[in-house]
This record gives sequence, structure tokens and C-alpha cells, in this order.
Amino acid sequence: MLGLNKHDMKMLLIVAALAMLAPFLLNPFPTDSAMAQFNAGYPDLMQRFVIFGIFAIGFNILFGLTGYLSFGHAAFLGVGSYSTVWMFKLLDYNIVPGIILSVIVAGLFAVVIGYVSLRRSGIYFSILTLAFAQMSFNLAYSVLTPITNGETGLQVYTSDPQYLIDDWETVPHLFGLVEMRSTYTMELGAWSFDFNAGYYLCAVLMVLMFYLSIRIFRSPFGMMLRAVKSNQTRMNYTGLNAKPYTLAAFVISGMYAGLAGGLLASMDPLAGAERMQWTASGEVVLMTILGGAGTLIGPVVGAGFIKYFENIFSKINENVLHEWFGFLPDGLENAVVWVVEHFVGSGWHLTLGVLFMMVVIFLPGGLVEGGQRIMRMLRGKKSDNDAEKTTQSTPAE
Amino acid sequence: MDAVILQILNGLDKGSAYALIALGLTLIFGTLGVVNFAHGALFMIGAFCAVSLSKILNLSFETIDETQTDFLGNPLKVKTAYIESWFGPELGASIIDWAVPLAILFSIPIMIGIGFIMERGLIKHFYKRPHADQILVTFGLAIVMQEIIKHYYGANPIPTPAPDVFKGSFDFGTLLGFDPNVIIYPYWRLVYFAFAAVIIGTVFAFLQFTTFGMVVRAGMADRETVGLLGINIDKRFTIMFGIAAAVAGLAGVMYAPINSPNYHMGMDFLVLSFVVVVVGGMGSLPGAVAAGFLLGILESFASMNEIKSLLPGIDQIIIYVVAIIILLTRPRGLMGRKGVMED
Amino acid sequence: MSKSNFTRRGLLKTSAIAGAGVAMPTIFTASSAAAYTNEPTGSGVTLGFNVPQTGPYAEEGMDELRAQELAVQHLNGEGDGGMMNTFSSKALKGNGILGNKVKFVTGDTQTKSDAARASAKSMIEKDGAIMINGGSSSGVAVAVQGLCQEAGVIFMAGLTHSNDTTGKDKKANGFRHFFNAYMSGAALAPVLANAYGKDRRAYHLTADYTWGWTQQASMQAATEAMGWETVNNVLTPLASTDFSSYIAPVLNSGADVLVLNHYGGNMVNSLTNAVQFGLQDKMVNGKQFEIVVPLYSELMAAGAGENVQGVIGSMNWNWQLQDEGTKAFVKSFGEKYGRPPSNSAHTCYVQTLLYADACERAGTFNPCGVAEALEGFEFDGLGNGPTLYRADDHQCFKDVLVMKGKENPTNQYDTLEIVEVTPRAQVEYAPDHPMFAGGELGKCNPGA
Amino acid sequence: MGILEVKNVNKRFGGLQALGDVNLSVEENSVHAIIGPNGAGKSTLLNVLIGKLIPDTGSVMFDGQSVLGRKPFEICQMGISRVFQTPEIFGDLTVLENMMIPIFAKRDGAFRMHAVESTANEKEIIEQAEHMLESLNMADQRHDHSASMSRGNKRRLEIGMCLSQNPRLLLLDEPTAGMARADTNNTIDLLKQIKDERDITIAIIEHDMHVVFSLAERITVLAQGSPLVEDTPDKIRGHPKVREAYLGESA
Repeated sequence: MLGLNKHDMKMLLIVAALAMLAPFLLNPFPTDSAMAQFNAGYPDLMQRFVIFGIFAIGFNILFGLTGYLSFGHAAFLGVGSYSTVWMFKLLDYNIVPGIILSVIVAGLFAVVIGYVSLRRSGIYFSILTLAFAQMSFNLAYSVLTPITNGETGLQVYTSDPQYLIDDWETVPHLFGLVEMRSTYTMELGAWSFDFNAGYYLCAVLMVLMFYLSIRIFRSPFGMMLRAVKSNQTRMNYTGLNAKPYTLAAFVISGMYAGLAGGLLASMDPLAGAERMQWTASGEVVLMTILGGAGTLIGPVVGAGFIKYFENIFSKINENVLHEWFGFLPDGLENAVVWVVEHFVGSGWHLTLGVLFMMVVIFLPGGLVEGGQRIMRMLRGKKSDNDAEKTTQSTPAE
Repeated sequence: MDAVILQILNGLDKGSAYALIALGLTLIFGTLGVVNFAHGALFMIGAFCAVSLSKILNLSFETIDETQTDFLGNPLKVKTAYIESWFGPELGASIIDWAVPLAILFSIPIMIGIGFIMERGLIKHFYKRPHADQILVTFGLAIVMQEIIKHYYGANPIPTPAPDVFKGSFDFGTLLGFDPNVIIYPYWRLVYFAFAAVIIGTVFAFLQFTTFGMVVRAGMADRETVGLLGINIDKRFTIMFGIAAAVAGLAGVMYAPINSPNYHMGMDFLVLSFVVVVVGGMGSLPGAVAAGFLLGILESFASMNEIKSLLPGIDQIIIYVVAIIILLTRPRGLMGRKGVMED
Repeated sequence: MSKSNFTRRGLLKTSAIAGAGVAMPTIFTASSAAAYTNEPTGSGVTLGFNVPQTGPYAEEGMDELRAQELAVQHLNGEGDGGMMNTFSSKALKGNGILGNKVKFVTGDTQTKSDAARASAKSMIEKDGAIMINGGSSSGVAVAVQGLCQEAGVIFMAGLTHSNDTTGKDKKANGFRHFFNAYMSGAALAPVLANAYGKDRRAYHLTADYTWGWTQQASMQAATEAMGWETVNNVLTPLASTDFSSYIAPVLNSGADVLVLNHYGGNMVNSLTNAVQFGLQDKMVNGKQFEIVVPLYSELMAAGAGENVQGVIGSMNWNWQLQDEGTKAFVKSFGEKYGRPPSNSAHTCYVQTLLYADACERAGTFNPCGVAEALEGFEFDGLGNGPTLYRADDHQCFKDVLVMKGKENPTNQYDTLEIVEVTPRAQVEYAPDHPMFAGGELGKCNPGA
Repeated sequence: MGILEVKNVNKRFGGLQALGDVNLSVEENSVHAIIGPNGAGKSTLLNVLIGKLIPDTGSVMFDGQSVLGRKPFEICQMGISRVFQTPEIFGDLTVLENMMIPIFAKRDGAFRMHAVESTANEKEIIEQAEHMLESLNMADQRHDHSASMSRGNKRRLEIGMCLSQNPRLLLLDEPTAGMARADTNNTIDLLKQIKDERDITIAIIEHDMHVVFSLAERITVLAQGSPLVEDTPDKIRGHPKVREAYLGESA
């Protein structure tokens, strides 16, 4: 169905179901319970999950398939966001022109940067992409302030031209049908679940992009990209020109990043220059590797993990901890709080660092492959062989 | 003219910091084939060795001075360093004053130890793993190291001054026949430059003139063959990692008086040091040093007003522009070898 | 019943998915049973404290958090009450706000506008925060202020010194207690002219982003009005760690004063570098060379160590002030945390009290009511003497401190001393001053 | 006129004359071996033939067209396939996928974006690939990871991949280097079979005399960068100059 084999179809359906049911799945704890701190089902974070999912899926088309490690993909995310906000400033708050423009502009940037950077391979390529992205960031933060609004980030002012604006428009919307920020809250007993229009738009796009990436992975083009990664010498002596293949992959992943950037700006009409900093480029690299580079679902998982830690763990403070461990005797409570404190709140970086090390040490190949290994171990030897067969015939699972 | 000479001095000074950090990084690349994102953190830990030593020397006991009050109006607790009470106020004070140079001795065993532990405990298991895994694990380690330092020392920079004798600046201009005050340069930065030159020279001499160095150089060129010769290259690589860590650490110790150390200073240098190493060419020690000085000098020139007024913002991007130009004209950087980290 | 938020064009008139549990839309919606965003439901009221907890400003963020926590205690009637006892308005009773116990949530801005907005949104969307307080940079303040305006909550801005926050980026839902670049210039110029003479030539090093530019423009205007000449203004990249190549040419430029329009790590490094070059030991144009740091903070001064000695700068507030309010605050902060509060801590503490007080006086948490109560509000007893929250741009006006690095500090907190308390009248400006032009306050947004 | 004509090729590296006045003509549908002691310039000549090195003077013509200055993929598209000293295959891919790629390249040229079609639907390509694998006796291994195969099988696969494109000239660079005897013999048999079944020209650079004399129809002996003699295997075997230059060295 849809040009997918059974296995891929199953995976697509699972992803789609997870995306659609996310408001329930991410809010498993009653609103007033102590565990509610771990709920992630509020619009902003759900949007970030899927948007960074798109970013990572796209990055994986380049890195996972061709092995070219770009350290400058955040530049495309940034120009995507700037394009969308500029459309808000020039036309109106309809998100569609902005998103289309952001994909196009990111694609053009990717053609230029990719054409130059792909003249080199390995770490030389990584550093070239890093250099381009850092130049973009540094200039956006300072000299290009008239275009990017520098430090503050590009935002919409009432004094902007907005040639197509109607007087009811105050926030991003889709053809006037629905505002991105509109949210329904469903109260079910002690639980509450948020259904946000913007989230669903992003989620649908994410599923579409995920579908597209499966198709690319399973296409002759995808096979050629894996051939690039595997052996460029043989590729060339087989009469294939590796460069346009890698450039195409680079541009596609740049456009994914542009789409993600456009969506970020559509959900929240502000584009900060930090989106282009090397740390942002590094983040998507980490997401992809953490989840499992070259696997279809890994990057999405990795993106979810990192964003979860950033947004949930950073908000747990000492007071919350005392609430949680209040049942313990005083001395013990303080001891436990003292220990845990280092890993939450301002210590969330530490948790992330430890997580990176744990995953790469104990689950080589990332969360997804590690998970598969564990499953295989549990299932025993026979299915072990089966599993190996399937991964071998479709190593880019 | 004077401005150009000044910027050359600045460039040499910046360059020596870049070169020192890049030297260790490229040693690890070249010998072990590992992408070490924790190298910046080693530099930072070096700087905090200086901070720690100065804190240790400043360990004090408190006496209450009834004549003064603290900010809450309570009697002031006056601190006296143990060192001062043991060695007398004058000698004690000068020991404290010389904390940073003393920290060189203090840091070498610590950094080599950290290097050994890192290599044996972690990096060793990643030689055969993809570069992506190396990046993830070393980046994770860098974060952990940072957070540990942040926990003990806070996020604020900690002033770590150079000894009093090195304060102020030296008037170069008068030597060259300029008017006084035209070309002045801080003593400590001159010390840093000289120190970097010594360290770089030592590392090169060590690799050039010792059997150990010969084996390591052979290992950098062709690891498998050296392994086949029955030489225990692993042990040597551990030592190399220790040396690389020590070089980064020493660069950090001496850098502490130039800019107050803070816990994320390593990350500030990380990207830059990668650029330096790659521009120099993967696996080339002279390349890394040359690129360090080249980028340092160009960066200094780009910050001159004359140049900034022609090309606004050029100092923001000069490093990257140079990196792009060099990598496009010389495929493997200044002196890179074929086949190192090209896939 | 569910109510749609489809806009007026509303092609799909709502046919709500009515279900037993389907309730009302929450925040960001056009209408609902609630009169405004995150209306407290009786179990208490939640304030959001959004400060940098990671990155270079983490220490500042920590201090802000401490102060905010203290403020919450005082509002809830715990502790000694701090500045509530000296505050000229007596609306607060120590029983929370409008009888609601005060709770708070915290978040990490990372000093990035994106992350700060994400964090603020999570407080508003998930935790039901009714007001956002704190922050440590102007970029973040403007970004979060814009968000709060859209979401319909009150924003109190923390440490933000750029003119834009209450200038071209001002918003009806946002208030700033902190002073700004213009005020720094206005307060510093006379003191500088006094201390160093009116015939001075200044060389500016300026951080190359919005705050740096407004700071530099303010300083240049104010000092030139005093008769100083500006020799040069050099923009330095944000990412710089070593400023030697910017400082080296200063001596030969004919300037005799160096103005460092830097903040945070930039300022610590540029000042340290400038002192390394021995600039202050030199005589230029027959005068002692001087360094000026327009915006000081205790933490930066601590980071720069002995390099701040003798360097003049300005501050919003300092713990060494001798008014009753300051004394009360320093006492309760010092007793709780064993250290004196920083000026950003003071700002965040005071803003929390002021917000609570405004709610009490307005009798509601409705942002529009609160904003109205804060607009044009005059009070005293929170440090800095008589203070005004101006209605036109939501900027706070009060005395500004001119500080100087102390020559012989007695302890680690004793790095700066107060040179002069510049009276409020001297730092006031018209709301339509060119440096603050553009942008409009807009209308307050209750969000519902 | 041979299918491959090398005329007056000279190549110097610094002071070293790597190739001096090389003239060589490979007849269509023949097996032509180039032998010579170490350092005779065999590899340099090969690199000139496949366009990797540009000679200082002279020309290399394939079927009337110059190969000099062309990119490897263009040379391949002209009909020259190359087998490497160490087998160059797509180690991360399965055997079947390895075989499909050259067939795609033959059909679609140097670059074509099939980004949304499914590989599984390319029935024709899969069929051809499986057919080729069958003729190599590798059909059972088609889902194996190619990197995990024995060296002999890798070589087999590589030769198969080259043949699947129906090249007119197959260049082999020491195809049995580093192989066990059994693998060497298998490879010789495979090449013989190819020679018998197809209209193909084979140029082989080899060290191993056993391989050379089993296969070659003509042999060129290189010494110090220049062709010493060119003749049939029988004549070469007894040629005094060859013994001197070649066997003498090994004695």
C-alpha cells in the first residue's frame, strides 16, 4: 500500500498513530498529581517534538544514507524561520506562503553551500558546512540586523507593511480556517489533554515527511546514496557520478530543515539567530546519532529525547523535589533531594551528558538499534537469525 | 606600521593559544583516529587546575574582628590563609601570588592522570567505532566535565591573576625606535607566547628524537603495519593521550590570567580548535601549529579599524572565510595527509 | 461544551466534538469561560520565574531565582516579610495574593530567545503561570515580552538594559523595573566629567548586537553633551573571548578614556585585557588614562576581580544603599542565603512584590486590571527612593547608582562602592525621545 | 588498430621517469597481459589507462576516443570496467544490491533521481541481477552482507558487477593478489569462462605467472617504465631479455 512493503507500512502507521494520539500519550499523569511534572503534552513542546522530528528526519537522509556529516544544518533551519517571518511581515499571517518560501530559500542555500562543501569529504566537509553556518549566525547576530533583527530575533511589528492583512488577523493561521494557537482542552476526570491546531498541522506534515523519507530510503536513489557511503571508488568506476547524488541528498535534507524552520516560525512568529549557531547544528547531529543514524525512526526518537530533557528536566526545581520526596524522613529527604538536584533544573545538561554516554556505551547504534538488540535478546536465538536477515536485506531500517 | 606590528604580536599570542589546543587535538586525531569533542573540556580543566591551586593556597582559617562588620552588620570574620601563617605573611603572600606558575607543576600529573583514565576507561573502546559514536560519547563527557566544574566553582568567571611581576606591559616600541607607549604588550602575554613555543618545541623534539616518538609517528602514518611489527602500540597510545591532555591542560593553566576561567570556556574554544586542526590538515602536527598562528594573525588583522571600515563585520567571520578558502584550494588543509578522516 | 476558536472568516462553523469530558479551550483562545489567561481556580496562583540556569549567565539566573523564592515566601507570610514592611503601599497582607497562596514554577532561558520563549510557553501552557518574571538579557526580554503580550499574561522583565525593551519593542503587558542604557549615560556623564574633566577623548569598544549599540549611542550622546569627544567606536563580535586585538590600538588613537560597552563574559574579558595592557598606568594627552564600564553587575565585578579597581560604571541598585527598604531586603536575603543580593536579584524580588501589590489594588489577576494598577504607580520603600512606573512606556523611573570598583575590598562581596546616587529627575526623558522612538505599547491583552 | 591504443606515453614524477615512451595496442576480443617486475610502472600505466593520471606526453585512445582527462564514471560509461587489486564492492550493501547498482547505472546513466519509486518494483533490474548472480553461482548468498564474504567471493562479485554492464574492455589489476590457491584457480576459471562466453577484451596486469600463462593471448613485458617486448606467451616464456629483466631479478 502507498508503495510501501508491509513492514514499512506498519512503521508508518505506528508513527502516524503516535503522532495523532500524542496529546493523550504525553499526558499520562493527572494534572494535579506530583508526577504531572513529567507530562509533556502541552502544545509548545508537542510542536517542538514533531518539528525537530522533521529536522532530524531530513538530516538523516544526508547523514544516515550518504555518511556525510554536516555540522551546519542549523543554517537552513534559521533561513527557513527568517523567510516565514518575513512573509508575515510583508504579506499577512497566513502560514502557507511563508512555509513554501522557507523550503525554497533553504533549498537555494543548500544548493550553494552543498555545491561548495561537497567538493571535500569526511571531516573537511564537516568543517566547511560548519564554517558556512557559523558565518551565517555571526552575521545574522550583528551586521545583518536590518534583515534579521539580530539579538532579539525577527518578529512582526504592527508598523510592518503586511500588504494582505485583514483586521482580524493577529496571529499565524491557515487560510483563515484555524489559528495555529487555538487549543481545545479535554478534561477527563483528573486528566486534561490539549488538542492544538498548530500541533496537528505539524504532526500531519511530520507523518508526510516521514512517509517521504521511507520512500527515499527504499528507492533506487536511496540505494545509490548508501552506495556513496559504502564505496565511492566503486561507485565512480561503475559509471555513476557520486556528486549529484550527494548534492541532491544535501539539498533535500536542507529543504527538510527549511520546512522545520518555517514551521517553528509559524507556531511562534519569532526567529532568533541562535537557531543557526553551531550548538543548534550539533543538536540535530546528536539527535540523529542518539536515536540511531541511518534508521528511519531513530532521528525522531532522538529529537524527542533531547527536547524532552531540555523542556521538562530543566523545569524541575528544589521545591518540586521536596514535594516528591516529602514522604521520606527529613534527613533522607534532604539527602535524596541533594543528589537528584544535580540532575534537574540547572543540572539538566548533566543528565543529557550522562544520557549521551550511557546510550553510546550500552546501546551502540543508538536508541532504536539498541532497543532492537534488546528485543532480539529477549526473543531468543531463532528470531535472532530472522531479525538479522531482515536487517540485512533492508539495512536502512 | 606600529598598528601592524601590534597586530602581529596579538596574532602570535592568539595563535599560540590556538596552536597549543590544536596540537593536542591533532595528536589524538593522528595517533588514535578519535574525534575528541572533550578536548576543549580538557583545556578548561587545565585552567581550573590553576584556579584550584590558588584556592588551595588560599585555604584560610577565620578570626573574628570585632572592629569591622560584614554586610549583615555582624562582626567581620577575617580570613588568614594557612600558607601565610606557616611561612609568614610575606613569603606566604608571594607563594599565593605565584599560584599560576606553580599550577604548571600541579597540573601536569593531574592532566596526564585524567588523560590516562579517559583513554583506558572510555576512549579505548571507541577506536573501532564510527566517528559519530566518538562524537556523541566525547561530547557527553565534555558536558559532564563542565557540569562538575560548574557545581564546584559556579558559572561565574573566577579571576586568577598572574604574579605581580608580570603585571603591566612591556614597551616594545622603544626598542624599535618608536615613541614610548606606541607599541606596548602585556608581560604575561609574552610569557604565554614563550611558554607555548617551549611546549610546542618539546612535543616536536619528543616525537622527533626519541624512540617512543618514532614509533608514535610511524603509528600515525600507518597504524596496522606498526601493530604487525609486534610493538605494543596501545600502551604508547595511552601515553600519547596523556600527553595530549597535558598539553591542553597546560595551555589552560597559562591562559587563566589572560581571561578569567569559567566552566564553558572549553566549548568556546572547541569549534575554533577543530577549525584550526582541519585547516592545518588532519594528522599533521606542523600543520596544526602553522594554522593556529595563521588564523590568529589573520583574526588580529581583521579586527583592525582600517580593515573593518572596508568590510564591516569581517572580524566576525574571518576565521571561517579563511578556512573555506584554504580547504577549497588545498584539499587536505595546509599539510594534511591523504586518507586521514576523509570518509 | 466546547467552543471553537475558528476565526471570523470561520468557514467551518464549529460543530464541537461534544463529549462528556470535553471542556473549554484554555489559553490562547478567543473566548472561554475564563475572563483571562490562566485565571486562578482557587487552589492558588502560579508565577513563572524564567531565568538563565545554564550558559554564561547561569550565576545571575541563580541569584534571581533565590530572590524570587524569597519574595514568594514573603508574599505567603513566611519569613520576616522583607521589603513588604517598608513598601509604601500596604495592600499586601502576607496571605498570598488576593487570598490565593502563591506558588511558582521555574524554567531555563539559556539566554537564547528561542529557548526562553519555549520555557515561558511551557509555564503558561502547562503550569498555568499567570505572570512571567526574570531573565538576564535584552534579547530574551524582548522576545518573552512579545510572547506574554500574545498570550495575555503580565511580563516583568528582569535584567534588561537595552533601550528597546521599553522603546521600540515596548508592550502593554510588559513592565521593566530595571534601568536602561539611556539612564546609564545620563547618570554617568556628569560624574565622569567631574572625575576626569570635560576635555576628554573617548574610545568605545561595543558589543556588536542591539544592546551594545543602544548602550554605545547613549553613552556617546551623554558624554558628548558634557564636552567629551568620541575618537572611535569599534564593534566587537559577541563570540570574542580575547579582546587584545581591539585594545592594542587604543593607546595610539589619541584617546584618553576607554568605554567598554560590554556585558557579562565579554565585559569581564575586555576589562581584564585592558588592564593587562596597563592602560590605566599610562598618561595620554597629559592625563591619566581611564576605563569606564557603563553597566556593572556584582557578578561581573567578581569575575573581573581586582581589575575593576577604580573603574566607574552604573548600576540599578546595590546592597550597600542605606535606605530602610534595602536594609530589610539585604537582611532577609543575607540571612537566608548567606550572601548579599545582586542588583538583578533585587529587580526580580521587587517586581514580584509589585505585581502582587498591583493585583491586590486592582482586586483581580486580570492582566488588564494589573497593568492599569501598575501604570503611573508611584511608590517608595523598595530601594532607590521614590519610584514611578510610567504609563506611557512601562519604564520604571528611580534614582540610578554610579559605582566605582573598590580599591581595597574587605571581602568577596565588597567589590564596588557607591560613588553617587543620581537623582531620578536627572535620568528622566520624554516618552518620545528619539532613542526610544518607534513601536507602540498597544492595548493590554487579557488573552481570553 | 586495437581497441585500446597507447601511443608515446611519458610520465615523470619529479626526477623519476615512471613511464618512458610506452606504446601498446590491445586487440579487440583478446586477453592481453602486462607484466613486469616491481617498480616497472605497471600501476602507473594502469592509472593512465583509466584516466586517473594524465601523462606528460602521448595519447590513450579507446575505440578511437581519447580517455585522457575524463572522469572515472565517464570512462566507465565509454565501456571500460575496472577490477581492483583489493576488491572494491559496496560492503554495507547486500550482494543483490551490489549487483543491482551497476545494472541501474547501465540503464540510467551517471545520475538519475528515482527518489520515490520503490527499488522493490524494479522487477527487470532485480531479474537481471539475480540472473547474473546465478551465473556466478552466488544466488544463495544474495541477501548476505557483502562485506562478510570471503575474498574470493568478493572478487567474483566484483567481476560480476563489471560484467553486468557488458563492458567492451575489462581491466584487471592483479586480480588474484593475496588470494589462496583455490580462490586463485576459481578466479582463473571464471575469467576463462568469461573469455569463452563473451565478446570482450581483457587487459590484465599481473604478477603471478601462473595466472598470466593460463589466460593471456598476448603479453607485454614492462621494465623500468618501458615495454621490453610484446609477444605470445610461448615466445615470452623463452625470451632471453625477459629472463634477464624479470626472472633474473627473482633468482
